[in-house]
Amino acid sequence: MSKVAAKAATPLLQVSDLSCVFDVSKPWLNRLIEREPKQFLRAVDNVSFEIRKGETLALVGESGSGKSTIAKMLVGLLDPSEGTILFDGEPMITHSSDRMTELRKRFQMIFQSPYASLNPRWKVADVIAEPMIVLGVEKDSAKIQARVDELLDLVSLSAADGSKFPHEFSGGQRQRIAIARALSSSPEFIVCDEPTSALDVSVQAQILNLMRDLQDQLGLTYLFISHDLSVVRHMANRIGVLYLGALVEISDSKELFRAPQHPYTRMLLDAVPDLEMTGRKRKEVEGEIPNPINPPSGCTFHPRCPFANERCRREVPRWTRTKTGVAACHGVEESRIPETEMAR
Amino acid sequence: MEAVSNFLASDLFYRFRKSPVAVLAFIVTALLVLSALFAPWIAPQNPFDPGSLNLMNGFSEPGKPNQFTGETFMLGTDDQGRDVFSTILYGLRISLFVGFSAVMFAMVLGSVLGLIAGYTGGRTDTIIMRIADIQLTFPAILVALLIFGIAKGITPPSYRDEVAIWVLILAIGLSDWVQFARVVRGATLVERNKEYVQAAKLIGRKPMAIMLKHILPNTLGPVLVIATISLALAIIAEATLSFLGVGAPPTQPSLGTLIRIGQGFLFSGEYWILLYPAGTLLALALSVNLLGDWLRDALNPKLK
Amino acid sequence: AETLRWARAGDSLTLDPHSQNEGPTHALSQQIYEPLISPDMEAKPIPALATEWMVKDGNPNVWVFKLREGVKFHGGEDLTAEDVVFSFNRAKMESSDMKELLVTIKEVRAIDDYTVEMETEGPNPILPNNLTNLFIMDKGWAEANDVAKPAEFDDGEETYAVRNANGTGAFMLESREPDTKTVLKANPDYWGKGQFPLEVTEIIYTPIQNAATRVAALLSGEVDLIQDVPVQDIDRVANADGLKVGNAPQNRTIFFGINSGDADLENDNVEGKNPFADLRVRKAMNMAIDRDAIKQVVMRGQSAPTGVIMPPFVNGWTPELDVYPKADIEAAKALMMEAGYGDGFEVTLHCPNDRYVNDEAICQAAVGMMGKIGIKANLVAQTKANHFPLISGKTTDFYLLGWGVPTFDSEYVFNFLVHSTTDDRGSWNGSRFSNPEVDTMIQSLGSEVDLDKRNETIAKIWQVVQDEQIYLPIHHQVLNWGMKSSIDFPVQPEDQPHFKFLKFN
Amino acid sequence: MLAYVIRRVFQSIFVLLMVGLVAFSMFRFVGDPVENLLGQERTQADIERVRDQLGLNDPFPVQYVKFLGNALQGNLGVSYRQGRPVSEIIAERAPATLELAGVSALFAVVFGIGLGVFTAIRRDGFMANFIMTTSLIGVSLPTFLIGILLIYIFAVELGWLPSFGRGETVKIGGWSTGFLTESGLKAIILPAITLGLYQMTLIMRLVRSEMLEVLRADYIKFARARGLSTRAINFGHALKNTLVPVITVTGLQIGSIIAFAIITETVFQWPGVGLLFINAIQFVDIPVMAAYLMLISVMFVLINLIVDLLYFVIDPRLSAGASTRGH
Amino acid sequence: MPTPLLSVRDLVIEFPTRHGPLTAVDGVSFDLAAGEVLGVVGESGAGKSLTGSAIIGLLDPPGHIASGEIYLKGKRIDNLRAEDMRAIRGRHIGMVFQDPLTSLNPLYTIADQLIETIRTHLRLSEREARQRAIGLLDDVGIPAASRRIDDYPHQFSGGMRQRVVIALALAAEPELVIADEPTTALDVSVQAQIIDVLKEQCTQHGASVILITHDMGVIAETADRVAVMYSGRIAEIGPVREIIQNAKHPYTSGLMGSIPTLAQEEDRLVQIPGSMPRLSDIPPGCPFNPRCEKVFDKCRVQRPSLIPVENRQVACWLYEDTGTSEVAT
Ligand SMILES: Nc1ncnc2c1ncn2[C@@H]1O[C@H](COP(=O)(O)OP(=O)(O)OP(=O)(O)O)[C@@H](O)[C@H]1O
Ligand SMILES: Nc1ncnc2c1ncn2[C@@H]1O[C@H](COP(=O)(O)OP(=O)(O)OP(=O)(O)O)[C@@H](O)[C@H]1O
Ligand SMILES: [Mg+2]
Ligand SMILES: [Mg+2]
Repeated sequence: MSKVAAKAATPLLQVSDLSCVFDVSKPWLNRLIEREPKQFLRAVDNVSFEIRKGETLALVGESGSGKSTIAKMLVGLLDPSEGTILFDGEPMITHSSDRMTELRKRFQMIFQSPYASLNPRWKVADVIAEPMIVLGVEKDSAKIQARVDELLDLVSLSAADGSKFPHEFSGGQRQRIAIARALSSSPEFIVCDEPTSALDVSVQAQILNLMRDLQDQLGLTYLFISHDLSVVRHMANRIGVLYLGALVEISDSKELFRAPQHPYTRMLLDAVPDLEMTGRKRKEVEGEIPNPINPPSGCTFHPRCPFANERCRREVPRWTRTKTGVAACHGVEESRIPETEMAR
Repeated sequence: MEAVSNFLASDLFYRFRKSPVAVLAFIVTALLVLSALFAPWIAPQNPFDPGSLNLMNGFSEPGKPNQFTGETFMLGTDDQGRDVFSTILYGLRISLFVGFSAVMFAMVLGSVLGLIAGYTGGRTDTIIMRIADIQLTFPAILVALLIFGIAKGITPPSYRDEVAIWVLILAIGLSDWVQFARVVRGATLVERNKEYVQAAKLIGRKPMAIMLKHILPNTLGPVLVIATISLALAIIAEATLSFLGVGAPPTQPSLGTLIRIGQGFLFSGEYWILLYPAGTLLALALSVNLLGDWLRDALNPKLK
Repeated sequence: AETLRWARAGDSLTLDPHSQNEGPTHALSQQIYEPLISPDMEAKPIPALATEWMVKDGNPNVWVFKLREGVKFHGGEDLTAEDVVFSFNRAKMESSDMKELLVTIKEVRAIDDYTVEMETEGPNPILPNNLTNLFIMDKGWAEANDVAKPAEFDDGEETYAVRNANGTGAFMLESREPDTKTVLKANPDYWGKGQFPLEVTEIIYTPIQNAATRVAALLSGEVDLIQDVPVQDIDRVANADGLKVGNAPQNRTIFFGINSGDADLENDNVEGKNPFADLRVRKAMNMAIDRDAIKQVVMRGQSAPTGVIMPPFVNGWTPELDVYPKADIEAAKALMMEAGYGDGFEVTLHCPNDRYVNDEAICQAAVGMMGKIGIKANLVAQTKANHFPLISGKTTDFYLLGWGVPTFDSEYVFNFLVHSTTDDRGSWNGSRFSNPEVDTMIQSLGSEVDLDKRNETIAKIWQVVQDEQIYLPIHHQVLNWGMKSSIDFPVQPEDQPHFKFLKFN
Repeated sequence: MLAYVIRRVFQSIFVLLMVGLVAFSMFRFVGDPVENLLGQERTQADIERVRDQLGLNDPFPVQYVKFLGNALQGNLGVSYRQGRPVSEIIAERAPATLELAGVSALFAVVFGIGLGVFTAIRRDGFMANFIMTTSLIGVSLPTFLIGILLIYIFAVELGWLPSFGRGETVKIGGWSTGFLTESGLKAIILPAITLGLYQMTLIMRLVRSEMLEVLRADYIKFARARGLSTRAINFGHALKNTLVPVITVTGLQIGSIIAFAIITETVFQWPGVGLLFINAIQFVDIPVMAAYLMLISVMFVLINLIVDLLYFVIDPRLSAGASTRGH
Repeated sequence: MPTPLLSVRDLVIEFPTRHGPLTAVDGVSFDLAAGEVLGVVGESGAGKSLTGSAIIGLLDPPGHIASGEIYLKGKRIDNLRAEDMRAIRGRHIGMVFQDPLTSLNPLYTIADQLIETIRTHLRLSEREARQRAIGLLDDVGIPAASRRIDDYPHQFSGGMRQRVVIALALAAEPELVIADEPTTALDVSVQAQIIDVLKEQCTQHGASVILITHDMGVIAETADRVAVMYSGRIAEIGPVREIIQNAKHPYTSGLMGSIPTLAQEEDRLVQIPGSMPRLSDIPPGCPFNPRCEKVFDKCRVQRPSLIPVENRQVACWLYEDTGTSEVAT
């Protein structure tokens, strides 16, 4: 249902040429003595995408590929080094604090760790009420109380749980509390940074179901971050694949799994263990992620890519339209990558 | 009410009840603190009112009538005719007051600086922690001597008595803030990267609010442990400074001053002037230390 | 061969005999160097390097000294009048700390090898009294070692005489580590052989500052003689096996100074008035002090309560002056009432805590006693380095001081404590007492040759001092030396042991 | 690593300047040296003359700069009290303090680490608990009292050990040592225990808690899973890892041993620089005090530097990425 | 039937607490044949790690084996003296932990740690041991092993470190390797490599493996048999293929349904309500009963033990009398 609703919507979030560079240089004296230049880490490299109202865009990628960094920039926890983020047509970084408060009411975030995302010294009700109070959504304490109870109910907890402390809950319940907090200022857009990777599968299923229910009920828009392809497939309308800070492929969810274009996407898919026991023999995945401080030249994936050639080593690939979406790959552009349908 | 019953049901309290050492230490500490608090009502004499003392009572043996005045003192009297029992109670007051205040001062100063350093990072952090390093480079006792010297120089002599205690607090506190700053900074570095802090930033909470409302409460565990142990240290430091002659004024002796006075009578047979105050100090410092120790273990989740 | 291990609280500051005028320094120098006239173990002047001395016939301004013959320095040099002249001139130099004692001396001259004359500004009947710590050096040795001048504080170099010594005394320097250990050996060629017991062959001198440690060292047998036995440990030492305590009254009186001279006080809570200016208040304070209790408890009996600020050895002392009032709180209170201070007042009491026997405890006791008549004294007890500047800088209004009289004459007391503060007198007169008549009388003492007349004036001045109650005398200190029972050695009133007198039994 | 050392050295110099300044400003408040230099019979003119000679009438910053300038040339001035160059006095006294501090530190480190390891390994044993509890007595009594009590027991009552001083010393070059004579060795026992007790307790408790922490580490569990012997695990793996944090604290503690020697030396009449300092305070011997404070901070700074460099020796992670440890 | 390599009988692990002992592992029994790979899955807290730790004798106090027996090659090992058990660890049973970052002592080189392990168990000279160490590193796929052996752990990437850990676990050729979530801390693309290395090495050395993991996918590809644990008990144990494709226990089938897969098309995942009970309030009867759709009265009172169903064992009352599947989904 949510997937249908997404079709017609206009972009809620537009991200263009977003980059984030961290200065990871040694102190100047060390550089002076060791004659080293400054070192920079491009955690996010020229990323552009948009998210339409009501849809779920997922970002997948291995650890260190820049997923969380993008998430943080989107919600204003981190300033982009380059690029723009437009939220509903408005730039994300405004210096007017009133405008900022207005904006802040409209987006929220759900974090990875259900343990670290709740302040252990705060009662659950206070945790949930904080955004309302700080953002000035609600001032009357009775109304706040009522809203907290309502939210607890919405995430299948009981109002009585409000007076407990986070440590009295299991991981799944805590993640529900975190969701309730995220919802308390009635946002339209929620960034979810690996919201279930710390949970057990049975609980993960509950949370994923809950999130989709809420999306349907409240018309939420999600940016869903995960390294787990099967979870992503379950949640997303569209999927962006990140490698070393750069988007290598964006494509419609089903299409991506049916016909992955970029060799890295293929590699990721290959690495997923086969639960169906179809007897498919996984292809051995080559190598490890390179050091992001000194990324490989050209296409950063070329050292691990079975289809790499001279051009890949030299030249940074540009976006190419594919049958299913877009990809940044010389091979795809030159159509020299065999069209293997996934064996499923 | 709820807090109390929660506490009584908590693991901490359970573990406390199960540790005879902790219970004993707590009882001793509580007894000492209470008797210090209620010293004016418990003590038979006000040893800080020199006008009410009778010098001839000096050196009365515990429990025996004085050879000149015939008065009897439970724990004897010192060289000024002060009832040792009363003086211990009043001295305890001073020692505890100095200890508490110094630790409070160090704790507030250290926590605030540690919080700012840890949360802000960057240059502020570097500067604060450098100052802390310098402070550590300079042995506490010298710092205290130094502050004492300076304070003495800038306060007019007639006010020295009144300020002596405060100078003592300042001196001990200033030599002690670093460990609070370090611990709080360390904890802050850990906490500030936790996601609940990000959640608070996300909704536009100001750094001040985040530091005070979110991070600070989560650093209190280790701070409490250090505070307890520092308390014992501060009481001892006060005694040591008194030994070096820069402590509490002799007319209002703290436990340390009493010991300094009493140690002069170690060979002469008036053991009580040294023994009882030293015993009290030992009991106090030991039980506070034991409590701190126990608390450290109890609050350390990894040690269970 | 008998070794004596000797300890006291402080070390000699220097071996240079003229660069410090200070007790422990002289005490060590006395073993190595000798003056013309030396105090004996009762502090009586006895002939040392001089055998006779007299005012020159016909000229009251000149003293004549006959030197002992056949005296040799440790280095083998003969003692001659040249050496005496040299030493006196050295002691009069700018960098000498002894020069104040010699201000009246105009010239010192050698008449022949064994006769020296000293000419003073005017007649100076008590000059010999000033010379008991004036040590004689060998001219040749001093010049050869470039120490013709006493060491200066600021000139950056250590002079030879600070660490080396060449005297005529009964003991010779063997080794010295300042503040740690000094070893002396008996002088085999000492002139006094046969005159003095000279039983000690080696002295090991160790300063031990901490009182408890010092007593412990004696009790554990690590030292044989300690000079400053804390009063509370006297019994313990006296009762210990093989130990005894000797005592003697000391040439030092402890008293409180009160600022009666200023119109208003800095350190009190009375606005625009000086309560101490009122004689009744001073009298009341004097009456409030229970000297017997201080003796009994604070001093453990080791003091002689007094009513005057000079020790009994001093010329001018009388038993009448020494009488002190019994403590009488009621009468004192009445006086306070009469003076209009029935409700009392507050004032700061300054006190040293490392100078005199139980100084801080005396002050504490006084605080209590003052409290009984409504005077709230706030005690500031501190090290002597901080305390004394308050007195000489006239910034304290109520303070404790101890005063010894090395000249054994009242004039010394008057000059420093009673005379109004001028360039050369009254520097320690913290009472701010100022009376031109008294000042004139004091000035006359220096040149008065008629001793009877002089004594009369002294008595008159004392009368004023007592009537005006400008100081509150407490007691004369008593010296206690702890030593092995096997040692036969009297206690010297100036706290100066002369080990040539020491006998073992 | 070179960069690290250079940075440390610069910081150290800064620290020294600060300490110098602070130390120097203190002198204005400890009393007037002139009073002590001149006897009772001095006049106001004398005072002025001496003040002038000593440069006490110069403005404070001028005095400080002069002092620093001289100190840089190794000239620490002349003691007011002893009339000798301070550098000479310090050189004479330093061996006593260094030997005392050395023995105390050795005592503190050896027993601290030994007992710390013991109490960590036998975590719940009776002995371990007993040691832990009694060790607190060591930190619950002021040093001076412990010293006096030790003297009372071992010197006065039992007569086993001397109550004061260094005993016989032997001069080797400019260094006087008490290690070569029986009385010298006997004399150092009580002061060293007094001085080292506190630090020993501290190190012991630190080692214990660090060791307990390390013993829970994954690599210890993995070492067990590989069947390594308990000995190898406790001493090869756990102890070495424990030492990393312990070193810092130990370094600081050794520094405070030198500082706390003031008290111990006073109690035991130990002829070291601490006693010198206390005497100097009493006599307001400013050059000696200044030199002492500078000396202490130089030692502290040196020790800290050594400690920092020790890290590089022990922890291979540091020499690789030297910046990992930056504040 | 030959004696199994490992045999666990009624293993009970308890933690004493203020409210009485907590039973974290309750009556676990299974056998492991030589060369077999047994997967152990279950939610966090199900008792997987404890079971593994108990086998190798490394339960952290105050946890302890309250009852039950463990046999290795027919010899009982759960009651051995510490020193004897130590000799078994590493030599007969090897273990790989979850986090390769913290499993290696940062202060020693790889060579130090390998040689130490080898020489603890085998009579080899320093040089021989080093040779062997290099060989091991080669085997687990560390390039340029002879050069890298003198590096410190921090100089390796996560995947490489886990390879080193495997080499260490295999250093003395143990017959049994317990791998406790060996890939959870690693990147997706590396996980598969590590599992491959582990399996390959064990096959080569003929070692049996107990593979503890959350990840059904890993089990599916690696294990011969799988044990599903719930609340300290084995809910179902049997051949992998059958359990994945045709789970009998309602918990197992729920679990399988809740895993999103690449092929799946459903809008909603199967969801088991609630969560695994805490140790302190495990319900009586079947611990899964409050969450079970097919619960009936008996489940609430009586605890089911493993019942053989087809060629597997299931702890569920549904299969009590039939012994065959009638309700299978
Ligand atoms: N504050 C920072 N300073 C320097 N480098 C950083 C910082 N934050 C992130 N990085 C680096 O940026 C890169 C991207 O990090 P990011 O956290 O976005 O990755 P991720 O995809 O979320 O990984 P994971 O799956 O582990 O969460 C990493 O190489 C990381 O080391
Ligand atoms: N020291 C302990 N004290 C009390 N309970 C413990 C202790 N260690 C483990 N437990 C409990 O034992 C149970 C089983 O733990 P175990 O580590 O075996 O779980 P697991 O299945 O390995 O989980 P995970 O997947 O999280 O590693 C858990 O409920 C845990 O809370
Ligand atoms: Mg992330
Ligand atoms: Mg586990």
